[in-house]
Amino acid sequence: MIHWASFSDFIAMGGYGFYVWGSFGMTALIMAIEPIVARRNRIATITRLQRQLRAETRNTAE
Amino acid sequence: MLEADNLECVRGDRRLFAGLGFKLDAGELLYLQGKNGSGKTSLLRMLIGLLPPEAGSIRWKGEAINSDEYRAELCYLGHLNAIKEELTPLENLLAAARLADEELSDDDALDALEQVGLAGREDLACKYLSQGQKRRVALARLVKEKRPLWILDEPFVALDMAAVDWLSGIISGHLQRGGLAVMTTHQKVNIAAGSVRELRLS
Amino acid sequence: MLEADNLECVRGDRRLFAGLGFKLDAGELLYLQGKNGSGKTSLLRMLIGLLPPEAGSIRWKGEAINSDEYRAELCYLGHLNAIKEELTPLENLLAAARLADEELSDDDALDALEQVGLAGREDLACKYLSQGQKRRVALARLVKEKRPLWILDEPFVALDMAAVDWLSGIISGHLQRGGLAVMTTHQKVNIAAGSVRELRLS
Amino acid sequence: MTDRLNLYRFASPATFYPLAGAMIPYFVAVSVVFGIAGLWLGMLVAPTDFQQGEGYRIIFIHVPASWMSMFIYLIMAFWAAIGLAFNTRLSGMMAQALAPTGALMAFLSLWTGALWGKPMWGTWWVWDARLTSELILLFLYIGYMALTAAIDDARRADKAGGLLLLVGVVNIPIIYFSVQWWNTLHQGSSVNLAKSSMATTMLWGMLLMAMCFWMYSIAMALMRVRTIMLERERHTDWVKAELAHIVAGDEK
Amino acid sequence: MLKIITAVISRDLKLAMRRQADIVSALFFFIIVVSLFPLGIGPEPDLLRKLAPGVLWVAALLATMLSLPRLFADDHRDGTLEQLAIAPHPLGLVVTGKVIAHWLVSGLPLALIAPVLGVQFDLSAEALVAITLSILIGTPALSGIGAIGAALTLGLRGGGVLISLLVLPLYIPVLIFGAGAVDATVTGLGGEGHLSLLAALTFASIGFAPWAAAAALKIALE
Amino acid sequence: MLKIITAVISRDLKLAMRRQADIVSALFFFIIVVSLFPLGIGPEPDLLRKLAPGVLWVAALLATMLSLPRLFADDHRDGTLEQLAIAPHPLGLVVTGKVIAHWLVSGLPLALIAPVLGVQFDLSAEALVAITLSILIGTPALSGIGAIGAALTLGLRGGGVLISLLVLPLYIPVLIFGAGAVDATVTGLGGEGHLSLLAALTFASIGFAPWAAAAALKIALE
Ligand code: HEM
Ligand SMILES: Nc1ncnc2c1ncn2[C@@H]1O[C@H](COP(=O)(O)OP(=O)(O)OP(=O)(O)O)[C@@H](O)[C@H]1O
Ligand SMILES: Nc1ncnc2c1ncn2[C@@H]1O[C@H](COP(=O)(O)OP(=O)(O)OP(=O)(O)O)[C@@H](O)[C@H]1O
Ligand SMILES: [Mg+2]
Ligand SMILES: [Mg+2]
Repeated sequence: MIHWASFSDFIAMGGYGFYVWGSFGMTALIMAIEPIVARRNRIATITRLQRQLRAETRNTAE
Repeated sequence: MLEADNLECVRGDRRLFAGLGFKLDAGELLYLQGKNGSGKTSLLRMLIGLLPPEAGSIRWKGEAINSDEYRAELCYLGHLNAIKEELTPLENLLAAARLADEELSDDDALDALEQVGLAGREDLACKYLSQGQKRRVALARLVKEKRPLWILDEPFVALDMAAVDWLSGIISGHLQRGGLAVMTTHQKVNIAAGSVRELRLS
Repeated sequence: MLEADNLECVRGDRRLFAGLGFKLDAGELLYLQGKNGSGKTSLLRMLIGLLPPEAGSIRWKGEAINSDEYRAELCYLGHLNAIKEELTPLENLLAAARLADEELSDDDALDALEQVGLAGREDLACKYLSQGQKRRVALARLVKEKRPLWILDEPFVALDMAAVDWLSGIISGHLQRGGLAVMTTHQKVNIAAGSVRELRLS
Repeated sequence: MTDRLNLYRFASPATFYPLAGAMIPYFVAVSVVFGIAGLWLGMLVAPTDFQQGEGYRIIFIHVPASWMSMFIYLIMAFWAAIGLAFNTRLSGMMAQALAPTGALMAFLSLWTGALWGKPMWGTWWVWDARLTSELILLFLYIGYMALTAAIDDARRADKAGGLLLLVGVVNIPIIYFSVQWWNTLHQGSSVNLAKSSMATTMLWGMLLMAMCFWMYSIAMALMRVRTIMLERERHTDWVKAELAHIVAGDEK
Repeated sequence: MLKIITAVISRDLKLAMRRQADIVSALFFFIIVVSLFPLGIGPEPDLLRKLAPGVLWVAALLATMLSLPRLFADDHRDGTLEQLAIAPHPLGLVVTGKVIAHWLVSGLPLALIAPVLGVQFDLSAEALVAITLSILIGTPALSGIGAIGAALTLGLRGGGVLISLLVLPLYIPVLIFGAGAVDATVTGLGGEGHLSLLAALTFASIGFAPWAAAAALKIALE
Repeated sequence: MLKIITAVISRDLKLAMRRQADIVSALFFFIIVVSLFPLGIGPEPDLLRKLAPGVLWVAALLATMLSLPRLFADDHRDGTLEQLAIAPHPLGLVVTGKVIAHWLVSGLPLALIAPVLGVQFDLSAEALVAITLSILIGTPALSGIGAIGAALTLGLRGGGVLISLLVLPLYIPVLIFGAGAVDATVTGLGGEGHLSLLAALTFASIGFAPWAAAAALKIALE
């Protein structure tokens, strides 16, 4: 059922390896980086908001 | 210290004043009066060296005013606030000091902002401030200002009464420390100074 | 005539005021007070319909204010002068009237300019006018203004004393003819009005 | 009546926030499953294309990315219309949360297309109808993001951005049809769905990958919208409560 | 209704006359950009003839675009826009007036000078007619669409460049039909189809854009 | 001396970061203009390859020019420029700082993206290197010369378009050498000669232009 004879055939992609893996590589890269960036952004936002909240409560307590 | 002789100002077709002269010494305030359009702003711009007078001369400590030494002793505040809308009040103060080649520590700057009543707004971009608050940011420069000659064009505009009182105090303090000030305003304010000279343009 | 109920204003992070209400009838002046940044300008912009209130409602003669009828009875003067620097005072007045869909004859316009003390400067481009003279051009609109509701944001800024008195008189006259006015200012002025309501924001 | 209430309830950030949080893992999981299945079919099982050799396998990301890039823009325009018409807070946040993913999809479509074009057409890029309209789409995304980033007030940013999206969406069919007059090199025919040349395994691989991209986009948008919600609603009690108990970095 | 539009047009034209620079400069920008190309590309007449429609159209587009940031900015800065927004008539009418005035100042002169520039590129007489006609018909759409971009970016610093980011993608159909009309005429296919599509775009955007721009202005003024 | 220059640079860069739009937009303007040409001209690769250097250079020139009006305008409008002019150091130093900051924000990014755009025009690898190098070396001259134009038109309404009128003629040598360097490389004549002339232009204008601009600013402030 598997179409490829060997692993190196699979990597070579019938001579189109550069183009095919270039495409898949970039896609994998983006789909890996995008969530990481989104998550970092979220963490940064949360810490900033928490700091602001703390500062606010301190101010009103005064 | 600051002397002007026989100044003449022509703007467009109009001769605004001519033969104007005065002398200002340490601790003195020159209070420029005159109705709208009488040439107060024009005179101040001559004093800071941006508008060459049609005739006459201006001297600081006996020397002509087109020198870096004069500019190093001069602090000018115009109709415009000279603050950047994108920067916060704190950043504005620090940048202004660096560009004027002065030392200003973060603490001093924060302290100045607190004095002008902007505590809690140090980190808000200036574009979100009200008219009067923007003016206060500009005025915060004066709090730590050590230079002897202040030239202030309608500094009280847009300020509320508390701020007017505060600024009057600041100017008085500067004069008492032996500074000089030239000022215009249409409002009535009390400034305690060794001697107040009035000059009326008409 | 002009009623506000339970108004709330939020700018950026800050709730400037909430639950604010007032009622103003013919011949009455509402004098808004408050220190710098207390929300006076914001409230005025709500009244002219440019800033939607966070909560609450504003009504004119019992109707909501987002109608052309309301705007036809409203005259607003903001921090900014709304004059074109390239046009002369006369052209500015005439253009403003046309754009507001009002009739104003050349003679009336010239007369208004004379009243604000700009006689002889009708034909000078506004960019050559002084700070106070520019303000006077903006104020000249009020001389022939027939619309019942005036909303004025710090109209006295940059004016000399004579002009302050003159403007106070104009506002008094408007109120005596049964007009309404909402005004902010940090200066002390005398306005003769049937009744002056004060509203202090803090 | 109850329907209406429900809708409003879910359109309110306070209820949508936890809902979104709960759904993200499912979308991620489904996306991974579809992705593995699609890749298995497309990369391992599907036969060689008789015209393009193995190079055609780029199709398994090129086409899903292209579809998603267009689809996401339409969804954003839809949210913009809702937001401008009913003044709902959620719509603006959704549009902003979707934009970066949409832009990345457009970029991926261009990138993979370029990598495909080099072996097939002998050039990275031609100025052809499809390609050009995809490029314009990328610009529209970037314009939207630049505009909303330039306006500090969130509500104003939403309204202005929404207006831009609606104007832009009018532009999309115009672009699409205007370029029909052009000679076009980008032939849908080389691997045509209707023709028998496309093996069913290829077709299924492509559809599975499209589902994978779709679910991925939803998961990303939900992730981002949650952050935006916290930021925008920071003065409400529910955010304060939320902030009080989450620890940045290791929330569930 | 017409009264307001003409009031706006006459005021804006008067301002443009007063500034002088305005009219002359958009035109000279167009002339200079068109003339730069032969410098950057080299003088081969065949090449240039092929380029001409594209270069002229891109230059027209850029010249129109350059004057966009000031479409509302001046009125915004000095408070006039506020006054217009609270005047007792729809803001869309005012914007219609401003769009027309903008076209009269920045679009019309381009169409008039285009044939002269076309000669520099060695174009045939009928190509010259086609290019003039297409610029004449197409530029109002540029002004209309541009007004939306100008309104959206109003008051944002960096607006001048942001505006091009928003507006250029929307200009592309106009560019394609405009340059296409000339190309079709030159190759003998007849440019009428392109021109009527261009006219449709212009009508649609003159009718619709001012209202979108007015909505954007209201947002900017909040 | 260096202290003032770095103070100006760091402030201007901070402002650019704060506005965000600034950096990204000049870049995208460049990208969009470059992409417009094939739309107006048609998709033939041979034709496009010939055009590429000219189009890229004209676009770089326009992108730099578009951000010029704001070089001093913001500082002028809010009164900062007045303060800088009466500070106790030469205004020329301040302008030098502003020119450098302007290049960092609007010139450098263009050089970095140029190769990618070159690929769209199907350029060879060495042509790509040549175009990147020439834009990298040439754009500082554009910023320097542009500063003079920006200073001369400061405070004049209609400045945005007037500026291009003043500045474009002065940009022409840069354009010719810049595009020429690429052409020479492509045709195998070697672009070094052009590039070193370009470098000379850049040094001259970075050294000289700020002082001319400072003088113009003094006049504008009177
Ligand atoms: C940068 C270059 C390219 C871009 C921007 C691009 C863009 C697109 C877009 C937007 C679609 C979806 C259109 C639709 O479904 O109607 C698409 C589909 C497709 N593209 Fe590309 N493409 C590029 C290059 C290529 C190349 C080089 C090939 C193959 C030689 C190719 C083959 C296909 C195929 C087969 C489809 C599916 C068509 C269909 O669904 O009927 N593309 N592309
Ligand atoms: N767009 C905005 N975003 C955030 N905050 C804002 C915005 N506009 C105004 N503010 C804030 O709202 C407050 C009120 O501003 P407003 O201009 O109404 O004050 P004001 O009472 O008119 O003051 P002044 O007497 O100085 O004119 C200020 O503290 C200001 O910082
Ligand atoms: N560049 C110029 N060209 C022609 N006339 C000018 C120019 N600048 C100013 N003027 C004129 O000079 C006069 C004085 O202006 P100036 O700004 O000095 O007045 P001022 O005393 O500061 O007034 P205000 O109290 O209103 O601020 C005004 O009548 C104005 O019309
Ligand atoms: Mg003055
Ligand atoms: Mg106010």
